[in-house]
Amino acid sequence: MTDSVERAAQTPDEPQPYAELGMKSDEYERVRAILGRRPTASELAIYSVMWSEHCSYKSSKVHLRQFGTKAPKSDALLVGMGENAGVVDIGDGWAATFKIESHNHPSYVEPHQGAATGVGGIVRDIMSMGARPIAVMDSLRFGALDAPDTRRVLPGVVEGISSYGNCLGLPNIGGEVLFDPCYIGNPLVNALCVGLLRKDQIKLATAPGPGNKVVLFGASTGPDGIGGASVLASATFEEESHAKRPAVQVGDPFMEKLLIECCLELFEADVVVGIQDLGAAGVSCATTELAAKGTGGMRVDLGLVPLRDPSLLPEEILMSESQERMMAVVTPEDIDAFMAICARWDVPATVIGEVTDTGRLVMTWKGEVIVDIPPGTAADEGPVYERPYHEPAGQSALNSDHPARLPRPADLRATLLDLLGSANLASKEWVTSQYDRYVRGNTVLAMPADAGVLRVGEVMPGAENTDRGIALATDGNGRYARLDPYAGAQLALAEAYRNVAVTGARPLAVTNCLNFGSPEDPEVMWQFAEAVRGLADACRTLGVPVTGGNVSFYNQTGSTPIHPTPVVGVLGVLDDVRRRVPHGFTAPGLKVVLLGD
Amino acid sequence: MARVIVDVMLKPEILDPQGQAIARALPRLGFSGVAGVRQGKRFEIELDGPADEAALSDVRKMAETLLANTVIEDYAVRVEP
Amino acid sequence: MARVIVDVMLKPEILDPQGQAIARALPRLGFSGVAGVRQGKRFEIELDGPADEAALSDVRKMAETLLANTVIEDYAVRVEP
Amino acid sequence: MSAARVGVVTFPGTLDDQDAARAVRHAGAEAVPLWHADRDLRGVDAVFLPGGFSYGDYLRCGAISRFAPLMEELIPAARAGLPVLGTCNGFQILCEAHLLPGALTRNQGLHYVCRDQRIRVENAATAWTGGYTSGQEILLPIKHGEGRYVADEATVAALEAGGQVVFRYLGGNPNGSINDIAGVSNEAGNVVGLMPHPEHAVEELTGAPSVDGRGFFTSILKRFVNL
Ligand SMILES: Nc1ncnc2c1ncn2[C@@H]1O[C@H](COP(=O)(O)OP(=O)(O)O)[C@@H](O)[C@H]1O
Repeated sequence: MTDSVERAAQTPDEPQPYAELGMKSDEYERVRAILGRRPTASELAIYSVMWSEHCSYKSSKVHLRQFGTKAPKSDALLVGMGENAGVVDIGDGWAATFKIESHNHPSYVEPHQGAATGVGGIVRDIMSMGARPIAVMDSLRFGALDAPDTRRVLPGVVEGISSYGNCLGLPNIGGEVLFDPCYIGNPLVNALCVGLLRKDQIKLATAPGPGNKVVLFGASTGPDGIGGASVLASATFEEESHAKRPAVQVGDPFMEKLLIECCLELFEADVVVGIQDLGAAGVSCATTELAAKGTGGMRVDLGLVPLRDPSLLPEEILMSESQERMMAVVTPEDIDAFMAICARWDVPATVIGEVTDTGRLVMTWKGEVIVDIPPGTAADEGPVYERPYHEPAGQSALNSDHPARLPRPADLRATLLDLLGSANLASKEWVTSQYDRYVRGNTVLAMPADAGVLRVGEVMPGAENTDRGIALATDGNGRYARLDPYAGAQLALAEAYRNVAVTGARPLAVTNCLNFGSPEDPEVMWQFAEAVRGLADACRTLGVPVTGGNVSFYNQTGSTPIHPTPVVGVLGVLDDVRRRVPHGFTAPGLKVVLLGD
Repeated sequence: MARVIVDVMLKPEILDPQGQAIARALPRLGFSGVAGVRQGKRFEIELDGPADEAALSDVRKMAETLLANTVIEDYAVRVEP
Repeated sequence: MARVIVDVMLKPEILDPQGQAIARALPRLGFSGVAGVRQGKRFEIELDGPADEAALSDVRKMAETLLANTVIEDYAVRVEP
Repeated sequence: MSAARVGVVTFPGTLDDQDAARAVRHAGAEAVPLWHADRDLRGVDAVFLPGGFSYGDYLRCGAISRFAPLMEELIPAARAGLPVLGTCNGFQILCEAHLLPGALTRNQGLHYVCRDQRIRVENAATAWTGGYTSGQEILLPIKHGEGRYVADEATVAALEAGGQVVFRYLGGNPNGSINDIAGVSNEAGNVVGLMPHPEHAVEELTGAPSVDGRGFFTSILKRFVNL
């Protein structure tokens, strides 16, 4: 029996599995207060994913605000934090959009697919800004190289990034590979994508204009990554078959490549009013966010969503994390043109609803209303926590422990060889040679350079008017951040900033991925607060704004968190890319100069 | 010497992009009447000795730990007749 | 609805690096008694109708032209019991 | 004289079409986009099948693409002498379409490999190698996971004897290819396939640290100018 709004009103006391879905009882009570009744199973699905740490940033929000309040004045910033990705003006009418995101936990469970879908997700974020994705980078951290689980995780992660990114035709222009025992059981897989777009063609995730059509396009919806939804299904339906749903998502890079080309043609034809990718919270996220930022209302018939598995229930459809899907808002006049472009690229597309001016997100299933909520309450008005924090016990002891205490090595030669042979200093070519760094023919610098550099002028038609290039680097050092998260985050920024600057580029903007333990641990929360404060202060000092990023909490094994690991990406611009400075000594007889102290 | 076959297929609920791509191509190539295609792996294991219970139990362990990724795949072991 | 299986294996004279890599890994993982491993593909084809002679002849054509590259691969078609 | 027109084919999942077109233009020819679903070669003088992952490389690289409507036009035209070049995925498609002998299989090392590779031009008499000299060594990037060329013994012997081995890897075989074969041609020499990517070695600024790929495009132009 469908848990309709009508039924919910009639059965106010029916127990609901909110705790199993990760909701606290006061959060659940707030949902009841918002709706004036108990939520339906589908509404509970929406609120539980939208108010999760992952989607709502409820523990980090109060700190992340500093990136805005302390942000330096920047004429280059076109779209700041809060959208799918930040956008910066790179001159001559062109803009770059870039963002880094984590896929840590999925990559531990299933390294190949976890890393692959991590790349897929960040690429769709960039597409949803109206841009052509033009390159990717990956910042990786594993446990000790010789640990047995690293043998499982490392090759799988690299293969996943390689197979997905290569198949999309996105050059991989840089990244990091680091090893530290603290990441055993919690590998970090942070993927970055950069895209290019005309400055006046930025697309936003918004659904304005009553009567406009809501189109779901790309892959069909299957039971991917809805392990959590099974508690809903079994609570409402006591159905065995729904009790075991896979938590693993499998990527289809070929479908994503078609989606990229399809979206670019859609943008070119100017038939898209608003667009959003389907990320972690799938249809729940896309519908609530599009509706909340638009006219405020939307009507969706969930029964129209194309399914890979016809047995899916509405709440499972809402929570499904199936990959390679996008949602667009299209005017009725443009819908035929929209569909024709999708057909040309073999991309399935279905109208599943309409924009309204009711201020409500209403969803139906087999003729019954199963969702009727004010979308903003799910998308923007989630809980915000001021989590308690304090300096970890032993932090000052750690800091007062000085390397001078260590025994001096007797044999310098052996020490040097040890260093050269150590996993963190050795060549990363085993990894980088699995990535295509040349595809699309615009790679000016990549491995082994300190930053990746791309030519802009031939990235897409019309860009011939510019000689510019963009440079990108990511850096982070968990050991420094463990000693001092404030300074550690600043060092990460400084390193990425330098790596961009040495190519001859002017650093313009920052993205970041903050990988930490549990926010419910006050010591971790302190590390987080300090790292954010440090990064925000350093950004102000260097004059580069944070344009976006991602927070990944709960990276811990038992109660042992990873080192706090802020990973910082910096994007810079070269006015004339032909004047880039290559890496290394390029000719004999040149003078070598050391700068700085 | 005996031969044991291990078939490894993606679990039914897991997306099989390859199988889907093949299924989508078939009508264009003039093949109709196919409702779905799934693609998996087939391993032929040549044993030094006979395929007795001990050997089969070894192969099963091999399938479980190495040949299949049981997070997303199922496997079946059988002796080649 | 019937299910037809198509097994595709590299011809014996063609090097199979995937099978070799597995065979090499086995002793390290504590498996002995394996003389060789070859890795191939297995396709499960769901038919709309029954697996009659006409349908099987279609599947054979599909295997010959699409599922296998007969320059390097052999195939076998059989009906799932 | 109007410029030679070189068709550049795009399949779903083709990646290097833009680079291929750029390389054609740099050489002074006109790049004509050809779409997999059109049964139309648009009167081009030569065709370039670029690299990528057509149809995701699902099933086997090139296996699905070779059935494209465009291929129904291309196959007979190539048999009749139209110059056709396939690089990487394009090479795989030409083998699947039986325009070239043999097949390309999984790299022996089992990994995708992207690196700058030295190659020797073994036969400078094909439609696409006239700008080189036989025995010339060039540097081109390779980037593939399934580039190990295989064929039965008789075929390989015939290829070697007939000068159909057009390119050979030097300084380490990256994929286990038989006889270090990097590229082959058909008997007539108008159809050439190779795993390395000449289109990524035509500019000083970008791609591989070499411009050795230019010869492919000047070769085909020279041929038309000389006709
Ligand atoms: N995971 C990765 N993905 C892509 N490129 C990488 C990755 N790891 C390292 N690289 C690239 O390999 C080169 C060498 O990296 P690394 O040894 O970390 O150098 P450095 O110590 O100078 O940062 C750099 O160009 C870097 O961008």
